[in-house]
Amino acid sequence: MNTATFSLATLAPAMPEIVLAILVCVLLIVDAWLKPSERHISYWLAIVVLVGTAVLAATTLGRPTVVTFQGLFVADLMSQLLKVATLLTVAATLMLGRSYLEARGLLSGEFLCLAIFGTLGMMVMISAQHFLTLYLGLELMALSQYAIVALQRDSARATEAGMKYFVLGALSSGLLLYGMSMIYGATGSLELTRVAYAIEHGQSHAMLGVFGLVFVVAGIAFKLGAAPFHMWIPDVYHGAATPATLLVGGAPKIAAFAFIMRLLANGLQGMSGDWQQMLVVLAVASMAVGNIVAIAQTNLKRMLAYSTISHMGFLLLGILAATNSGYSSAMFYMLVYVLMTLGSFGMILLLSRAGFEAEDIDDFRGLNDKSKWYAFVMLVIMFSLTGLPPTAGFFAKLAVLEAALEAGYTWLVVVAVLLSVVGAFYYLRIVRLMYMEAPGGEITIEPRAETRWILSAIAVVTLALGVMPSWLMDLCVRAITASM
Amino acid sequence: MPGMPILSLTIWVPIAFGVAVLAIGRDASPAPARWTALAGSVLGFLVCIPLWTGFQPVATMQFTEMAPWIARFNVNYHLGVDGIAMPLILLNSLMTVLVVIAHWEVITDKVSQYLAAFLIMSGLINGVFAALDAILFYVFFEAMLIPMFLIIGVWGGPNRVYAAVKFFLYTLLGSLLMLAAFIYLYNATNGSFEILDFHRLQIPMTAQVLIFLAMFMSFAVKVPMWPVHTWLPDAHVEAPTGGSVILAAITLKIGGYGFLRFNLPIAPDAAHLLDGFMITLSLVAVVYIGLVALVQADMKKLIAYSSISHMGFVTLGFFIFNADGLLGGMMQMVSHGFISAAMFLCVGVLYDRVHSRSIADYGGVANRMPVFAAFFVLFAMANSGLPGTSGFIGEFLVILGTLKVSFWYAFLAATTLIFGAAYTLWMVKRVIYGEVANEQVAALQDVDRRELVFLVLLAVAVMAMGIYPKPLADAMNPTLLELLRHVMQSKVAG
Amino acid sequence: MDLMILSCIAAFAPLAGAILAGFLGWKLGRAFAHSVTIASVAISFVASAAALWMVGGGARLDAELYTWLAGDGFRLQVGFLVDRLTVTMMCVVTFVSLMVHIYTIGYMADDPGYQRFFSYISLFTFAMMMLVMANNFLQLFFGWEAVGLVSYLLIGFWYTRPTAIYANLKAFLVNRVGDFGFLLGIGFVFALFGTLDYGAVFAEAPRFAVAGASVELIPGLPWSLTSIICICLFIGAMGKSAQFPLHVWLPDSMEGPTPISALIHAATMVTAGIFMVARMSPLFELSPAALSFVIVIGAITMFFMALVALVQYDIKRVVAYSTLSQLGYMTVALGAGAYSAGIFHLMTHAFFKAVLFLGAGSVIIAMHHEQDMRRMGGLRKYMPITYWTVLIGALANAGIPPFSGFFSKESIVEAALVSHTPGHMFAYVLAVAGVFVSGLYSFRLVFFAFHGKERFDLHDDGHGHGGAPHESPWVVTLPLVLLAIPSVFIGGLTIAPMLYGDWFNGAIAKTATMEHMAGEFHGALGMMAHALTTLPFWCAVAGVALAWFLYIRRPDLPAVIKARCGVLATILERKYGFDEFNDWFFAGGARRVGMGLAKWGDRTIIDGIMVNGTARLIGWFAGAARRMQTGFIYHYAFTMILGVLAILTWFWLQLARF
Amino acid sequence: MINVTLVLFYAFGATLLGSGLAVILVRNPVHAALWLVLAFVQASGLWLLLHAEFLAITLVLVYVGAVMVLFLFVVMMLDINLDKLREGFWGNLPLAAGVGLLMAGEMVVLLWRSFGAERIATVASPPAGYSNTRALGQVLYTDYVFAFEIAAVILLVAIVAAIALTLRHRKETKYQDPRTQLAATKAGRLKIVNVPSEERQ
Amino acid sequence: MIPLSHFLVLGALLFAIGVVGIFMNRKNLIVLLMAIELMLLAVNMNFVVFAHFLGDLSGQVFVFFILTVAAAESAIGLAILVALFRNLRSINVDDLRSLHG
Repeated sequence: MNTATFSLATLAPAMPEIVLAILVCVLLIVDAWLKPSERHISYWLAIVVLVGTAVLAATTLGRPTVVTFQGLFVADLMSQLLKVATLLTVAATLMLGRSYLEARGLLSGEFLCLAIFGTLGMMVMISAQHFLTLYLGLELMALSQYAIVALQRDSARATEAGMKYFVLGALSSGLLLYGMSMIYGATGSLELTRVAYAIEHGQSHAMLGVFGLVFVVAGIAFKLGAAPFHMWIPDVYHGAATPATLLVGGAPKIAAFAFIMRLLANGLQGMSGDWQQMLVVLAVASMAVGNIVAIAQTNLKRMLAYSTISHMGFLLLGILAATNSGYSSAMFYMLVYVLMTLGSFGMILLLSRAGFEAEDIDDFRGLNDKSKWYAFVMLVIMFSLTGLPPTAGFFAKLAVLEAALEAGYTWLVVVAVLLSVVGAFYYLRIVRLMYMEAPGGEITIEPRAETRWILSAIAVVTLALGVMPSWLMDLCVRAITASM
Repeated sequence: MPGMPILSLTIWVPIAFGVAVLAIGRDASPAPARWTALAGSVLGFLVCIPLWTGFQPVATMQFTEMAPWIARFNVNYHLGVDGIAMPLILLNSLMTVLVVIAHWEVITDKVSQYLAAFLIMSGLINGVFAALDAILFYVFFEAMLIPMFLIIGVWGGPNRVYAAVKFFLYTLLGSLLMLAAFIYLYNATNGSFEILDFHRLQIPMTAQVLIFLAMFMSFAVKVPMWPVHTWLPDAHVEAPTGGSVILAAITLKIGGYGFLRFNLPIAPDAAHLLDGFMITLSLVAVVYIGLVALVQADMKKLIAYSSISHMGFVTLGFFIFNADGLLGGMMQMVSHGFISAAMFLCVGVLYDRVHSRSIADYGGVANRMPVFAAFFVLFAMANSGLPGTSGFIGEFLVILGTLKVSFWYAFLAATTLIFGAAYTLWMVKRVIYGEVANEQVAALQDVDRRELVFLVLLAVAVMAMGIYPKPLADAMNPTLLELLRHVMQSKVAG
Repeated sequence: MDLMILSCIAAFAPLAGAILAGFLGWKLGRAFAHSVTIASVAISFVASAAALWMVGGGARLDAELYTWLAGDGFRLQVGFLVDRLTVTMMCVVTFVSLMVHIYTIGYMADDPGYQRFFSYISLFTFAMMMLVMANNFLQLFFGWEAVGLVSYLLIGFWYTRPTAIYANLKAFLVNRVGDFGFLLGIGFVFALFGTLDYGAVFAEAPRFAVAGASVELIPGLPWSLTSIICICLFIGAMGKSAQFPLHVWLPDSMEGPTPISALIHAATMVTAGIFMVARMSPLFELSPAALSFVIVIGAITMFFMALVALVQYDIKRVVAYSTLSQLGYMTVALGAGAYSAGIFHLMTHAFFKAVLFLGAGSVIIAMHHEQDMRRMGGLRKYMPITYWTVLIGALANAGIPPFSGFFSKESIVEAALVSHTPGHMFAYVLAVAGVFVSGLYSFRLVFFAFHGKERFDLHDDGHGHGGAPHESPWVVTLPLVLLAIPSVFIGGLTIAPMLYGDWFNGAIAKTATMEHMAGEFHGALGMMAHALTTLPFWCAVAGVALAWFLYIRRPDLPAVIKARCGVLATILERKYGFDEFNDWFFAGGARRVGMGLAKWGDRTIIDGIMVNGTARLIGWFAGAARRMQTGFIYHYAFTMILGVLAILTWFWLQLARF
Repeated sequence: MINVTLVLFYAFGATLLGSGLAVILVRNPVHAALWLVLAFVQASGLWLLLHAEFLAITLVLVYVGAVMVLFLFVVMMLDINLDKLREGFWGNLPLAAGVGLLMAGEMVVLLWRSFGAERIATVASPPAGYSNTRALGQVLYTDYVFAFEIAAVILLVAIVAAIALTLRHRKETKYQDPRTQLAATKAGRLKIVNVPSEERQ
Repeated sequence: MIPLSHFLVLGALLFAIGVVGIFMNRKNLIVLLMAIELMLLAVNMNFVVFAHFLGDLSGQVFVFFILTVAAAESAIGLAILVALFRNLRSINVDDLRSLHG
């Protein structure tokens, strides 16, 4: 191992990360020289950085799987795809949140840099093939997010949310690391392919492995927000400034999915019999808690937080099938879910303005009378979250349910179905308020054009995916096949 | 018109027009939206006509179209109709025209959205009937919920939100379980969502029963069967007239259609095993609901309950497993489409004038609206199953078929002769007959030309079908007999 | 002309008339309405007469018009069976209908719904023709229900009257109860024979009866299927022909205009049940049980309804109860196996009861729509034509020779005696008693209304209708006279061919009863002579005499008798309490049960507990679970740790087993 | 046979657990931090037994030297009402002890059954001349260079975040902006007011 | 030599003490963080032990990075704590419940 040599070729697969890391440093420096009134330059620069990296990452699409950095880093179709999605999601998040941030004086260079640092962490996770890179990516992402949430430091709510996020996040890191240490002991390696090899060839210590698995799954479940490791989600989603919420609740889910894939599917596939049992519990608990508690919410961000929990339960249905079909379904589910999240929080951002958060469900009352198009956008998003055709959400649900049933979890599918009916209730409430109630007079739509364009695009894409889901599904299948 | 994708046209023409209506709709001047919608609905009906004229009276699927859709799950855009689906598509397209006519002066709020919802829903419903791929079916089936939800909830009465949500959740619960069954079948067929492949599949008994029950949940809610019927009265009462018409005339039929397309052929053994259960529920619908209808004080609620009772005949007919029952059930579906639409439109005519659906607010309407009264009595008689109207055929055939199975089933079913007449005519008595009850009734104007159009159309349909139902039956019979033959063969593997 | 074409003309001409009068009448006026309908019914009558002539000459038609519906191995069609039974009915129906049409011109002269009325009665004629001409059960049922519909419309013709719209609803519903049985009967026929054609069914029936096809309605209790079919069908007849206990609608139906009381509720529609049973005689003959049921029901109706007629004061109600009683006679005839006697009485009754009703209507016009006989009296001198025709009707009704009613009724009494149907003696006794009562109430009416003191108020009633009563216009009296003529003669003239000849050969089953009676029949004159020695005749005479004594000689006595027999009188005045019982038990009961189901079943159990209860339960869970999200970090951390611990324990328990 | 390392292990281990318990049980957070320092030191001693010299040193340097000082700094900076924080402290014991014992019990049983007493002989002492630090250094900058760079970014994030979260421009600070000072002109500072003279009474 | 299991048990106990610490110190955020530090210490212990017994350096490398990250984590965590304290004038967990439900 002492013979490691570097050439551009070994670095090339990590080019998006490298470029992003360099550019964010540039941004950090440039921002220091800008006057507060010139903050929009940092903003546009950040967007350019993100989109540019996304384009760069997109050019790598379809390249064969490469492992580099002595097994720390893997670039396969899945990572390429997820990176593009992550970068674009973060870019969209920033664009959706611009007006909100400006109105509250939060659009600072630090905010943008931390967002991009977090993105870098996600990308590291996505490409990780080693416990170490998984952990470092996770922490890079998490630390940036703790800071982002608390960055609205004059707000008691935001700092409280940041504190809770931090403490629980640290705890979950501890759990995860404890689990990793056990698996390391059981298999003798931290490199995922070798872990997998050890498990498959009976060279691992099974009991210790399972022992570690419990903790690892707990750590993953925390990042994903699956019950009973979900408790931070409502408070953080609620307390953080809406764009920060979106930074926490959007792209990181993609990374968390990649994390699960790398760890459970790539590394611990041989122990799937064990982690399936755990994921079943997590999935049922998440769907139940998320869907049921969401009903009692009056704050839209909080409600969406619980909705997230329930969706993570659904996502786990795909994963716990432990088949390629299940993984690809879960991947599709995750991408669609992130799109929906962007849309739903984007709608809150669209309606918010200085001094008005638009985060109460009641704030959407009578939206159809004010703006037919945005009411329709929200309708599409809500029905997609419900899982109703012809929206993308339906095919996402179909895919994971199919995977779970194929794996023999019929009862689980029935439970999922029943709970999603419960879930439909609160999504419907939004639609109901928008269309069936008289407006409360609070609604105005002021934000910038980019917010509106992105929201419209999300609705259109959601519908388009509802009619033509095939291309994305096939892409997910190919990505999973390539990565396994 | 060989080579034309007729079924696709029946689906997409209304939807395209619906989107166009949304695009050109302005709240201030609804006229362009209205005329576009009318054009769309009429065109939508016209493109259906080849289905009737070109229909071959054989059991196979016709006008089929096939294109790959989602390769990942082997889902295809596969359309086709047989004798069961074809009449329902025609019925639906016709009803859409009526609904558009009926809305004209009545709906003034968010007109373009209202019309678009109906047009889009019309296309989706045609899709439901034409889909030969389970997922395609499901997509149409569920997508339809959205416009219906909005129609009830936005343009409905005071308690509309409760009704809309109840309608939505009830239906969703049922349909999601059906989706689970589809997925199971997909796995069992080794990766096919083709409904016709499902039909051919050998399934063990336990699985059949579970599949049956899952699909039952979906379609029983749609039909609706007792005891999952309570959404219907609420939804009807609160829906605007057009919504009630489509709800009663078309969407309920989707439940019956589903039983024929899915439950019976896919799980015939389970159907036989559970036929007592199904028949019992159907008979409860006939008797229990008949009695409940009797005491309703709200006209729409009364008709809604009457719909449940009549749909009880449909399910009864389907689950006695003979040709008379099947044909009777289908006839009842088509006929109920006309009659319930007519009844709801009649109530709508009154509601538009008096703004009350309460029977107590009327009395002696015949004094002021003789033409209307004539139509109302005609439709009421059809509703009580008078021979010579379409309402008779289904009930008659189902009772004939049921008697072949059991006297007591038939006995209970035939009580509809009494209950049906009792609740319908008692309403007629209290609304149409008597002295002019109050000033609002005294101020009533008889039907205008627009209203006359749809009343006459429906009256002609009701009478024509009642007097000469043979062509319709001939179109359905081959399919139904083939279905019956299929259902009579056990599919329990081994 | 072809019999088929004639049949079509006879059947569809009234329909055309009805449609023209109904759709164009409001535009083209009254004269148009009545002329077009009268013309159409007249055409129908002429066609029927021509058909009578042709069928009399041996022709017979059993042909399909079109296939209504075809299914798996069966075809349901619309077609005509024109044989001698049919053609007799056609003539009676169209003739009475024609008379009523003409009469209506006078009776409804100042009614705003004039055109509508003509449209309805023409439509009725069409429906009745479809009923009698049917060659299959389906069409029979169509006609059956269609006449019910028109009856409904006509009883409720004056739809602003609460009593009228109550009566029409009641009539329809009670009829539906009968139809309920009827439809089941048809269903059984279809289930057993696989066809609804008369010809095929009658041909097959004996085979099944011999084979002893049976069905266990109650497990372990096999019933002959033929009996079940016949009883079910007869339940239909009970509804339509107002047999006990489904008779309750007929008296109330008098709320309709008098012409339709005559046409529908006396002469034609109510006899449809009788006709139907006669038509089904090949089936009924196979089931003694069903016949026994028929005869008992008929006997009860016959006697007990006649008793009620004794205490009625409404002139139309007296006639209505009389009609019930006479229908009972016909039913008894059917039950006794004397189908042709039943049809024979049907025919004579059609004429004399039409006379009575139309006469009553004439009186009612004269009394300015006063129907209470206590306010009449002495009308004889004001309206002689009416008086004489009513008198003829009453004599016929009472069964006094040589009026037509005598022949038919006497035959029925005789048939009840000689029949072998179980229960025939019960029927016989009641029939003889019924003859007495018939005489009594018929002449009670005559004496009450036309004789005695003038109890009416001659003063102006404030509506410009004042003055003494006077004879009705010719359009009213002409039909009376034209109907009175057959009331006198038709019985004597046709008894020989209809009852004992071969007129109904092939249409009605030959039965032992009829053959027995034929052996004792020696012509109409002989029958009259023989009657002088029989009990029924003297009963009738006694009835008339008692009426004379009570209402002319000692008009004070009825009140005394009534006071003496308080309970009995009350029972009769309350019509045995059927109306109250039905209102309370069936109508009220259904409403109570419906209300209970709506309230407890739908709203409380299904909606309240199952639907909203589930929603509330979930809501409660949501609230409870929401409270678990306390906001305290340590609780969140606990949850996480406990989650880990739980999974760990779960696996630990599994691993510990290694 | 009692060997030295085992004795040392028990000594370090016992102290470690004891100081760990003290961390969570003592009343004053400052004391807790100090106990934590002790725990770290014990751990570093244990690591030395395991031939992880570099990490043992790092633990003391980084953790004790930096992290714990930071903790102390924060504890002292924030004026914390200790009594309130201790309310109901011992009431938590039953649950805490229950969960702790259950978890520890399960883990110990599992680990004990997994490893018992084997796995001793397999480990050879490092060869002479082996330097743990050198070995680590070699892989850190070659095999783990990617991770190393990421760790660097993490530290950068920590810097940025800590500054962004805590640095405040207080209104009351006497901060001079040279740019505005230099840009000062007479016109901006000096205003000549013509005061009209009052007439003497 | 010391058996592997001894070290692992020690780590497990240390981890459990961390857990108990979280349960005991409900209200004091700082001690809560210290308890988590104890858990991390247990983790590090495990890694070092395994690295030693496996004769594999990567475990030690992992510990190196954990230490680095933990330092950064503490910095950020305490920064948030300071920001929070400025808003609430308290680090009592009981005062941290504007977000709940």
